[in-house]
Amino acid sequence: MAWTRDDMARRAAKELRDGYYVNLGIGIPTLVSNFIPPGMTVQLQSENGMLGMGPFPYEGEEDADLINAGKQTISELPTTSYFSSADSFAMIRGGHINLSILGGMQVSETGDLANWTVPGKMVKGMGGAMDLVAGVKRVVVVMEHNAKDEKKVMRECSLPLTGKGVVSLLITDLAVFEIDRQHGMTLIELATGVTLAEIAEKTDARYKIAPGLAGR
Amino acid sequence: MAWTRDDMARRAAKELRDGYYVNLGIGIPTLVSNFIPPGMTVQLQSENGMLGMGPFPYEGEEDADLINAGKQTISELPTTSYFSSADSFAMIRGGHINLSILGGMQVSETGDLANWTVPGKMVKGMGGAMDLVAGVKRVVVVMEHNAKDEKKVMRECSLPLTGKGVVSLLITDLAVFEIDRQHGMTLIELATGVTLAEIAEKTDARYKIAPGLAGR
Amino acid sequence: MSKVYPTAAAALEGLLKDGQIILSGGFGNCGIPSDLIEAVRDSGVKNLTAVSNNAALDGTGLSLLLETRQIKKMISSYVGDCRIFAEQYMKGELEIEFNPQGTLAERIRAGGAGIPAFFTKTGAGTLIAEGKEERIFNGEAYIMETGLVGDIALVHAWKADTEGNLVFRKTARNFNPVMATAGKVTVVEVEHLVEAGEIDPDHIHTPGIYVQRIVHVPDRVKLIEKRTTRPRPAK
Amino acid sequence: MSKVYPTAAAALEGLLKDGQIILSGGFGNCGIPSDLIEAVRDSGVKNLTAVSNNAALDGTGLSLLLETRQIKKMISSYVGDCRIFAEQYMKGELEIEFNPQGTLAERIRAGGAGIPAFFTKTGAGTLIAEGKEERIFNGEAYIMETGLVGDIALVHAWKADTEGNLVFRKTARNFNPVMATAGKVTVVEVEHLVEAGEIDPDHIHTPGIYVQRIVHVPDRVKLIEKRTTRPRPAK
Repeated sequence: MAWTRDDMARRAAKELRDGYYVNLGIGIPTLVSNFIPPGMTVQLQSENGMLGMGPFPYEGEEDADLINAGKQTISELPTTSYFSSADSFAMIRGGHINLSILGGMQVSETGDLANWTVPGKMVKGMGGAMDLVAGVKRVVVVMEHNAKDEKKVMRECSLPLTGKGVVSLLITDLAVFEIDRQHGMTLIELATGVTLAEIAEKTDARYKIAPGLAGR
Repeated sequence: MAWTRDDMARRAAKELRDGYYVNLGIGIPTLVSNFIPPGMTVQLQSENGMLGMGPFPYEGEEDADLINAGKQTISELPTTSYFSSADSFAMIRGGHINLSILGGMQVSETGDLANWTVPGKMVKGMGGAMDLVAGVKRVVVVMEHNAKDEKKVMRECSLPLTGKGVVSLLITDLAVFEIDRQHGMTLIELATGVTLAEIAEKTDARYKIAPGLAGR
Repeated sequence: MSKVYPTAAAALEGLLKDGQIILSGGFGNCGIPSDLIEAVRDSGVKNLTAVSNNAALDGTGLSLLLETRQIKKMISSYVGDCRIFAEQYMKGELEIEFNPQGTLAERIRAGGAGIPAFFTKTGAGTLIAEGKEERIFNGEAYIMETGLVGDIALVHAWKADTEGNLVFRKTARNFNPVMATAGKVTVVEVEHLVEAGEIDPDHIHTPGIYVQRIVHVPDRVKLIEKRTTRPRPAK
Repeated sequence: MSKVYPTAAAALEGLLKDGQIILSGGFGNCGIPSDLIEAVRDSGVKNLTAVSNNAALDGTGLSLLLETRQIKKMISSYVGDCRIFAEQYMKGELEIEFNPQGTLAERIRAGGAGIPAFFTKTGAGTLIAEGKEERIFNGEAYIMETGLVGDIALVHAWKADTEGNLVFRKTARNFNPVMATAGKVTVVEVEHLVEAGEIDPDHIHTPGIYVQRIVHVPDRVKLIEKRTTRPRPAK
């Protein structure tokens, strides 16, 4: 019983803390905003120049001057501020964002992330992803554990890197891994009904198993 | 008949052009704003974070939040904008200011300027002078030709430098010199009644004499 | 000496030359200098290097200059939304230099601020680092990136006064202020043009020193790339 | 989690330690975080490194911490107006590192923006260049300067909302916004405190992400260092 996209987003939301400033990538990470615990204040950053990103606008209230980094129309909040792209990435590069939750194509056991290009396919560009993984204090990657029959949790990424040694936590549809530059990768949670054997089979990376999980 | 301080400021004002953005140093350079030709628009920059610096305020209208780089109370104009110190020096360093007119202690024949410290005396700091001479497109220095019996227009400055090869024009109470990094120093004007012999006697630097002045 | 020109074409007159580096503000279709780009197209100038975060959607923004093959090279962070871009790039007709978005923004900021080079962690250990100086600071790897300036910067602002002081609106600010600082000549199209003194000087985003020419474009329809909404709650 | 604290002392509680690097906004006496500096004085913390453009006038601003000998080193661009500074410096009791004003501002901006080092023309060929890497770009000499961060940044703003979004007033802005970006913890005193949503988000100078603690100081009398005026024209 692998986790659904919502399950993965719900799990990622557990990484939020009150008062955090957070940047969410496109795809499953965007869903995380649906699972912010009640009473917790989290400000979302959009790297095109906004802090305090609100939900999609009501129909008829779309504003061409108010979009997120995914180019979708969004809305303002009472906490909102706007700034330039240079100021936005000064904020990101300077380590002021507490948490970034991003999608991934491959993650390595040393925390390398590949998520921007596949050789031979049309290169679309890395956008702000390289800046986010290099600058944000804690980077959480949310992705499918495998793509068809290809492994994605790797000893070493085969795809071009977005960042080297940047991922702190990996959430897949099957499991959660902590990654520490010194101590490597540790499997810390399993999706309901997923076994250690299944993870072992579907994972190229080497990892320790957290004490609570042994024997499952 | 050496030039007065006002004469020197009036001469420096001839370097202004319509539409220029200008930074004026403390002392004689400040007086230049009294000689902006009618009909010419010049915006003054104050490096503590203001463009479009106005005159001193009317009595009773002083505002503690509105001062120039000399810490004097000043006033706003319709063209005024405010910005941070980082943005102010980005503007200066980036070459966006057309002209800076500064005081000097020594100027060399290669355009070196010394104007911030004298060994053995209390060091007050260079403030923004090093940034201005390094960043502004055209630097004009206005100073007395000699201090008592000491020469100030030098082959090489003996005082610690503010900038190397940065001065384009030197206006003293006796004469005006153009300085070109490739072609060196040229005497281009004499104050009324001042002779070539007097300049030769009072100047350590080597200089050419502009054609129109020969024989005076 | 007025900075205000009657049309976008007039505002660009005498500035454009083949082979120039053109900086353009905007993010996707948001805050792009549409009228100025159309005037560049109509000028016929070619072999341009365009520096812009994106190429906008087909039929809008810089993609207009791709259609007419006036651009030989782009420096961008993401071009995934533009079909004509993909076509020309895959055929080898267009050169592209990808910069991480924050590196692109900072390179232009540095260019405008007189900083020829700086170090950043972004891209260290990736393809982006190839051929660049790497250096360790406090035990972490950084790469050296260089400042970037343009011959002309094209900017879209919400409001300007006649001095050229600019105010941007919401996320249409994006790359516009930084582009304005890094053009040898900066030309701005504005939705609202007012007299000097009508904008509170504490609300100005870009001081007039960065703006050489202004054109008033009051009637432009702004495009939305992805119209996303939520239903109104029942009353 | 509220960012608002009842007093300057409360806003600094638990943050101060001997030997810290303290960044302080202000230019001369303009826009200095007076109440916060007094609270630092009252805390008795010592061996501080203070980073501030000036030391303010005697009896005000950082000179208060010189009087009590809580500062062992200053990084500044100009200190010519402060007698107690001169005294301690001449006696060798105070260490000083002079930075050109723009280099100081940019070092702090770089610190806040994750840039460990950058090149600048300022100071090339002068005493300031000694011991620094020099490099030629486009035929001109530049020197490498490093980013600068502080343990605590003290900031004075005109207005804040409860989210910590800040607005500065006129030339009291000066070093304040850049200091706010470069403190591991940034504490702000504000003349006017409003609810989130009461400041137009396009008018915000410093986004709340840079502000951890706020104290409302509505009644401070602001000092003028050089009161210069002109006579009113006769009617």
